[in-house]
Amino acid sequence: MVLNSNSKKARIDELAERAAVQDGLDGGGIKDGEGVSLIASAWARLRRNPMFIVGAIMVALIFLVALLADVLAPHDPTVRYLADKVSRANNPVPGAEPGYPLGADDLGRDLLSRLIHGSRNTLIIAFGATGLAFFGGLVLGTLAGAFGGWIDSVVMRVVDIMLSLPSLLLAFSIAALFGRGSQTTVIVAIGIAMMPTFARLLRGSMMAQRSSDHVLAARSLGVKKSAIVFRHMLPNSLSPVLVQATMVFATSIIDAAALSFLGAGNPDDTKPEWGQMLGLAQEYFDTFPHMAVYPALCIIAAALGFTLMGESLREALDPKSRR
Amino acid sequence: MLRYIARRVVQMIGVMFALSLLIFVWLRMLPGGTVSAMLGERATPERAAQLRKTLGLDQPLPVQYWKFLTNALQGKFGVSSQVQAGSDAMDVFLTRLPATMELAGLAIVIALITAIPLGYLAAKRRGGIFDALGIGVSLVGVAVPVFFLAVVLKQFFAVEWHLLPVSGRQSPELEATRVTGFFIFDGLMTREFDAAWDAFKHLILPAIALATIPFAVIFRITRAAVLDVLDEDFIRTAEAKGLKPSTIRTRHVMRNAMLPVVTTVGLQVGGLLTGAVLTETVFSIPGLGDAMKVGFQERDFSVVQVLIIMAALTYVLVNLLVDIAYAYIDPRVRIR
Amino acid sequence: ESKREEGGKGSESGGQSNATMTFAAAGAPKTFDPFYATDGETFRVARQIFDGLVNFKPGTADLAPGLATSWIPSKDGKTWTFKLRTGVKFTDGTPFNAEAVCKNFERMDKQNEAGQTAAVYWSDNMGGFNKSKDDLYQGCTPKGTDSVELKLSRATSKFPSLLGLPAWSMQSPTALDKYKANDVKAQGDGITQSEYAAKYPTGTGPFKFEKYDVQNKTITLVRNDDFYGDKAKVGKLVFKIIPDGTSRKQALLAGDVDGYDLPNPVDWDSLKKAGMNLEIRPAFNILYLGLNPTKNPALKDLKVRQALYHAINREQLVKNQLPEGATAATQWYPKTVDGYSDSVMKYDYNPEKAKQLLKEAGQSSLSIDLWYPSEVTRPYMPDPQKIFQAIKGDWEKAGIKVNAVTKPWNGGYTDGTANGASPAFLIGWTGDYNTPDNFIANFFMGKQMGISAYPWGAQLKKEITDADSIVNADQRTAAYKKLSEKLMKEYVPGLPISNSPPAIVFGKNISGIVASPLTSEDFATAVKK
Amino acid sequence: MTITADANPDRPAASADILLQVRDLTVDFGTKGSKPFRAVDHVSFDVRPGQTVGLVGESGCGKSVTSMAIMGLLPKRGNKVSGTVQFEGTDLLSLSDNQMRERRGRDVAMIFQDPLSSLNPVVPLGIQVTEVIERHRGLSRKQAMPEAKELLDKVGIPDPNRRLKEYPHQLSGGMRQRALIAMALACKPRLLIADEPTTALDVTIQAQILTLLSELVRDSGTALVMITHDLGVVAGLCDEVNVLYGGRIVERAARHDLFAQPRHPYTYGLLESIPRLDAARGRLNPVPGSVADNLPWTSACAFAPRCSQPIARCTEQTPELEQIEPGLDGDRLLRCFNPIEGKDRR
Amino acid sequence: MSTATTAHGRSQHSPGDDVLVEVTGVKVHFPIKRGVVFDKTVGYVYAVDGVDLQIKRGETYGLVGESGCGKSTFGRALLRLEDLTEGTVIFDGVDVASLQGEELRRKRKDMQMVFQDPLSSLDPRQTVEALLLEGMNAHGLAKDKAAANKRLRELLSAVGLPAAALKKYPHEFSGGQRQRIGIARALSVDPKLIVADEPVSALDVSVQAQVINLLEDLQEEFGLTYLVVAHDLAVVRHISDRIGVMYLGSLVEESDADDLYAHPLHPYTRALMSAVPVPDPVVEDNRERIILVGDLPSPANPPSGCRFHTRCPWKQESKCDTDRPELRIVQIDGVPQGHRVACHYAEQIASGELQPHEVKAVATDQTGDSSDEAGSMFEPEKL
Ligand SMILES: Nc1ncnc2c1ncn2[C@@H]1O[C@H](COP(=O)(O)OP(=O)(O)OP(=O)(O)O)[C@@H](O)[C@H]1O
Ligand SMILES: Nc1ncnc2c1ncn2[C@@H]1O[C@H](COP(=O)(O)OP(=O)(O)OP(=O)(O)O)[C@@H](O)[C@H]1O
Ligand SMILES: [Mg+2]
Ligand SMILES: [Mg+2]
Ligand code: NI
Repeated sequence: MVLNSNSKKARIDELAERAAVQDGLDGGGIKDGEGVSLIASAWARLRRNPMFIVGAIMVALIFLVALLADVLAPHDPTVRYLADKVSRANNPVPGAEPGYPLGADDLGRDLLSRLIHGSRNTLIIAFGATGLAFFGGLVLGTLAGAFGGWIDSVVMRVVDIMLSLPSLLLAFSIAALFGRGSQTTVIVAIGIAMMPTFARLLRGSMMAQRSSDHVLAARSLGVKKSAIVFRHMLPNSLSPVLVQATMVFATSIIDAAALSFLGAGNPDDTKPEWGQMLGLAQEYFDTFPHMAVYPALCIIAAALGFTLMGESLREALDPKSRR
Repeated sequence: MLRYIARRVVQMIGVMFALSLLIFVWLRMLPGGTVSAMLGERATPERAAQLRKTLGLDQPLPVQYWKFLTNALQGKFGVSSQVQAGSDAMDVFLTRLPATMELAGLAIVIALITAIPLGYLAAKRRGGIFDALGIGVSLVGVAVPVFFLAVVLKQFFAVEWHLLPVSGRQSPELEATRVTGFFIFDGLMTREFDAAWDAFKHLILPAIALATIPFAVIFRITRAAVLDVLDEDFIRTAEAKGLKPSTIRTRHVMRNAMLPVVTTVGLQVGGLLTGAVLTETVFSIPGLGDAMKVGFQERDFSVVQVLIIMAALTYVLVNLLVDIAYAYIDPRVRIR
Repeated sequence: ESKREEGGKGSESGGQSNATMTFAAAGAPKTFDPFYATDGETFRVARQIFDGLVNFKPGTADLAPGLATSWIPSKDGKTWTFKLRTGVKFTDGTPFNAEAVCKNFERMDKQNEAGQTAAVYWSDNMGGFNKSKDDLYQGCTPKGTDSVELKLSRATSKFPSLLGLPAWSMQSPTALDKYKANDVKAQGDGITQSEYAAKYPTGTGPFKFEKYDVQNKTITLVRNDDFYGDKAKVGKLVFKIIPDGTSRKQALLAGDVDGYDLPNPVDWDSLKKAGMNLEIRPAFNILYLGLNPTKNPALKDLKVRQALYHAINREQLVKNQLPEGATAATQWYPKTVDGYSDSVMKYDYNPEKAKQLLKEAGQSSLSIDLWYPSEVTRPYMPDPQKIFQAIKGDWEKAGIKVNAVTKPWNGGYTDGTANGASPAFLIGWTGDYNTPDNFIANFFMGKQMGISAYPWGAQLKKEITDADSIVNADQRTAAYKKLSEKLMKEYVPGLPISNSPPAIVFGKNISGIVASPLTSEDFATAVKK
Repeated sequence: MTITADANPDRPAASADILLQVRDLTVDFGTKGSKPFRAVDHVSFDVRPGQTVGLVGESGCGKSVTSMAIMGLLPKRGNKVSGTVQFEGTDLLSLSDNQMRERRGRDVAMIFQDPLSSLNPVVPLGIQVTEVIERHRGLSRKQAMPEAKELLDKVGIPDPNRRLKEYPHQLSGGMRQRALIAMALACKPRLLIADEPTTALDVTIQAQILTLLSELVRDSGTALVMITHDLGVVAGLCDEVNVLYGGRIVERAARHDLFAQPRHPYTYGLLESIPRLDAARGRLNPVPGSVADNLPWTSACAFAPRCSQPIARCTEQTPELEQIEPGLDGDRLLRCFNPIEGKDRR
Repeated sequence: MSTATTAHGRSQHSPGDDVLVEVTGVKVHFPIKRGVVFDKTVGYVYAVDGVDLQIKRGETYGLVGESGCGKSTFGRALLRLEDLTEGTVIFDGVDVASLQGEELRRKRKDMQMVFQDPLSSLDPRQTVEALLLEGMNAHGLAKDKAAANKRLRELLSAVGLPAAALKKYPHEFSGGQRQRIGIARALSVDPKLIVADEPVSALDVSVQAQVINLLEDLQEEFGLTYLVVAHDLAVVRHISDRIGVMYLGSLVEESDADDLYAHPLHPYTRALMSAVPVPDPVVEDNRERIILVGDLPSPANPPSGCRFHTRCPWKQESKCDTDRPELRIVQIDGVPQGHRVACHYAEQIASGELQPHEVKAVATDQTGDSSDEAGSMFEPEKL
């Protein structure tokens, strides 16, 4: 077909191809010492990119908070310390008081501690979903990209169908499929919804690799097919997928929030998570906006951090930007 | 070209068929369902069984699917049980389509008219103020959850400052005449300009909220595309011909930069639908997103089924249109 | 140019105005034929366009004359004679008379299969269709033009309160016929309604149905100028559907709408402060914790059930999680219901006692699955998750291990509880009319609570039926009081938790609406300034 | 076919018969931030009406940058251009953007290496040809169309009417290059700069294009600056040849002189590197190393590390471009301390 | 280098008469697929359309022709990197065309390839060491670490790179150096035949000469046989013993390198020769040019009869557009044996009996010639 067949696919493939095509820095004389790999040189560029630094600091902070949540949080996020103060009728959300700088939620649990512990569960969801999507996509994409033929057709048709559904709707219906929401269902729902993009992206760049000269060279050397796939095609196809993964990190946090907002999130609030906190704070949007604003700000910060990292990574890995 | 369209249509039918089967089976695997949604607290096992039998839900899945398929081929897609109880699911889709189209249409227009010029300026003056502004807005657009933004916009513009209406599509007091269901269009057509204006005011906030993600994407793509095109040899040729900057911008830069942008606009359809679910919820707009959400929550499977299939179909169709538009702009793909 | 009429203008006479009142509804009515409806949104609209034979006194659940001015039962309580109001016409001009009443009843009773499943209220309360053996209704005979005789298969306390429900509204027989109101079909996943139900509901009420604008989600009613009673004070009544709770509130505050139902209890305070007219209705509902010993045999022991009850700090729960005016429940129906007893056994919050009782029952390490629904709010249960959290915390303090089970309301919760799959669960009920039967018969006659597993199971069912069929009202009330005491002392089949008052709120410039415990407000009395 | 014997760059400026006079053209890249890089270093040369001047050198020696600097096509930022480019007495470098736009395509035209990427893929050929006529000659598109047709005809594109409606991808490589030439000649410019116009083409097509170019130049009297890395092309086409290395001109001579007696070791090395079709020659004698090895010109001869006969001075001092004894066809210039002597290659 | 003093680097290692590669009737057609539901083959790109040739052991065979005439495809087909539509390739007594799977993989040890673009043919993520070891490992040549190390050093010195290069990545080298790495990789498995596809086209003249010399030296040292594919006739003439001229998928002329220049018989060869610029103004000024009109026709729709008749200045009324000429040995005075040409009128043209005439250019349509379209039009080759 001459026309770019389905455009979403085409676009993904194009990105994949673009990222897969490598061009180099012109090297001068051969100096002694270890060589600088592409990753190393990309890293060198990254390190100087303010966008990346800002993103990385934001992300690092969130990770730190998540790791040290037990130490940092002043209280247990599940204990209803201020339960006595809660009155749905005239004081549904207890305000700040000594020891509880942000006040409590509507069950009397310390809001600050919940936000701090929220970072952990938010990251778990983001990691879980992205990881699932990444590995699922990796397997599908590798299958399709490495073997081609009917395996490719079958895998890609399935991926196409999934792609033609809006991803949040897909996640929403997968979450609904489980009936009862939990952290796992949120992870699985978002993970599956994101999978086709990864699969397509990887397949696209694998395809570009497949007809590349260096793969042809390996073939002509008589290198085994599996070695070609795993040593040459896959590593060279990964960079767009990695960039995508960083981006999906951000979207999965937002999607988790959207799922909660739509009521398909994890209802178990003993594991606080920002999206869920934001979702559950819906009824307070106008009366106690802080209930929503704090988790929302956390989400925005996390999403922004990952997006910044992803964008700068894309720039660093995109051969076109190496001018 | 015709052959290409034919091929795509055939593919589309295949996809729709597979999708309908998939969704049918899938929805019926969901716990609970229409029956419990219809009965609520009044559900007793006997009554539920009775209802299930009446609705034919006690039959084996393949039989149900066959029935669904044969009915669907006759244009009957089942009856909505909750979203718009008693209506044919396709009617539900059709009555709600205009609202979503108006919303998504305005959103995409907002995104286009802001993102493309800004993207061009950002690329042209890389590192300049427009670049920073555009990148900033697009990053925020991606990082802020749509529904949160919607709520914030509403809180300020509608509730605090009373500049715009809080929710809905049109003030009922206006008693506007309905013709097509596109309220703005109807208002203009019947010369009820106040009604059109009112409908437009209702759309502003949701459309802005919905436009953020397409804005971010289109801005980024435009910027990258313009950067790419500016690097192309033919731009140098055009410069060497001494052409006016305006000619170069429109004929040479933007024409080529539009190619990836056009594709991207097609890709935004899915995102817009997703966003519509959220914004329609926040703004209580009776559109497809709202129907989708209610359909899922209340297990109105006929409606969900039709909506998902139509969403996929819309997606595929829009992308087919995009491809045709693409072919229109880019002669290289116009062959055959 | 359009032919729209200009709203808001026109003469103002006799307290009437042509003003439009806009009320925000949380959802779309499922139908406009109340006979087939179960949802409050339909009933609210139906209230305004239809009347029943009997009516309720504004602000109470007590009976009042409706289209019938008086009624008397026969001795055995199986035949009821209704004296009809004269000179009443349906809005399509059809006269309201004995013939019309009987046509209505015959139409209700004669249902095809789909109709039978759709007419939930009828089958719930009447027990059957087509004058079958189970059918409470056995016939209607006109006695002249202004009197009818209804025959029942047995005496029941439901009668005649039942007839005050919107489902038993009197509808124009002409319109019913013309637009094939009984033509209900099951198709795919849903039930298609007739043309009548979609476009031509015709009654005798203070308002006439004008149109339902699906695309703008608004229902428009206009004043019925031929109404037999006091004419509506507003010229037009618009229901604007705003599913999102926050949006309803914002719309009211912004003046886009004039009122809405069931404001979120957390907003009550701020609404009042903003000068809105918040009307708190008397509580006519109950939240209870159902128990099912077939799923957890430990529950068979009365001591265990009592221990569970003692372990719940209902006072705190009510304060923390329920709206202003909510009370801890002491028995299975709210105070307003005839048959409420003041001398039932009280279970104060006492974790020590609970532990003691459990120890006595040999269940010191009791572990129980507690179900609660997600994706739902109910007037009696504004936030199930939080109520669950509260109970769970309380029980844990008494050394009971609680396993949370949550399912979406429509995604397995109601199914599961109805089928008796849950050992302990949160659920509740809003009364339809003022009889204890409307509550307890619903709770204890099905599988939900696994009553049959108790030695007194069959006896309880019989006691409920017996009390229901007592014809004399005073005797009946006494019997229910006794039954209520017994339920709380000897049986304790489940744990009544609370009664929450639902509220309704109107804008500053709206007055004259009397809040009804049955949530059946009459908007005809509303005055808009 | 040399028009004048006088090729001295130190001649008084803007003498009447000089069309283009480039003096000390210098282009620095990376003015801020990254490491500064001098791509073109004090390049001076003249072009007379009707003359064909060649610029040859290996990749990266600054040929394209020179031509772009003359045309004012270098990006606005990230570089610094100094020196003068007098075209018919006006210094092109001192013109404003708009004034330069007026001249480009009208007085000075340019054609590029890759004919496919140099044409806008989404605009029909006709418009791409007429737009330059519209711009500089004030004709409407309708009036310009017949001219465009004639132009295409002139450059040897068969069936021009059809081609005008077609898009670049529908044309073959040779045809695209012809179309580019047609556009360049549309306003009868007095100077045409051709930056490797045949590198992307096959030999048979290259021959077609070169023949066409030389005919057109001869017929119209347009001067031509021919940029190429192919000494063969230069040998057949140019009156005067400048050899560039590392951004500087290292040798200039009339073409017969240059090929008969290359004096700079670089020129000589290049000629020795090229396998020749017409003679079975001995083993090739390539210039060792690659361009990337070069030193800056500031304190030494940049070619010294690759030179076949360097002397001590080469790494201590920068050689100047100096006039040496006239060759067969006129003056010649050389930048070398130790030129090749007495190697007549004929 | 040891042979640098000899007057001429080529062919002192006089090739024996023993044939290493025998190619008969090789065709490679790429299907053009299209269809509404299922892809049907609606035509073919006749990339290689019937090539017969022999390459003797130790000799360098040069293949020239214009872009798109099928040179690369033929080169790849020879190495079985492309599936043959028809024909046989006997390599060292074995029919490579019929080999499959593991057998074919082992056979690859003996035949290697050097690519045009030195960078894209090197995996950017692998060090030079890994790149070189890969082939050795695949064929069990790197038995132990020490031996492998020694071999790596040998290889590097053979192509003139320092040992420090081992730990570097391809992008850290200059173009010429990369090409050397590519050559070292080909050498790493000790092949008998190396197919070099445009090995110097991407390089600067000076570097090009270095690589040409290197190739010649290596041939000397390792007794290699080359098939050099190029479009630059001068380069081919310089390094080849025998030259085949390709036009639109098939050979039109084949002879010894010197003989081809002395006696070009095919009109296409003549035109080609006359088009190559020579860096000598005297020669250039006096050359008689045969300028061909028009462009190479599309290989998807090749002309009937003689493929060249659409552009041939000697085209005759009869035969040319109907009969496809065979590649045949001609009997012409002064033309040595073994000079083959595919032209009906080769003798008459050589004798001057036929004179060239004007040719009217026919517009050829360029559809499907840009590589990205080819990419989407055709399924990429299988692994
Ligand atoms: N925009 C730029 N920024 C930085 N350096 C540049 C830029 N353009 C060219 N250069 C550098 O200037 C030098 C000369 O480049 P130029 O393009 O003139 O070479 P050339 O002689 O035309 O080579 P080629 O034969 O490859 O076209 C090169 O080293 C190149 O890397
Ligand atoms: N995989 C493929 N599928 C379809 N057509 C192909 C494929 N590879 C090459 N072709 C076509 O076969 C013809 C010959 O291609 P080939 O690459 O062999 O030419 P070439 O002589 O090497 O040209 P160049 O000098 O440009 O490298 C071309 O028209 C090309 O488009
Ligand atoms: Mg250049
Ligand atoms: Mg090739
Ligand atoms: Ni040699």
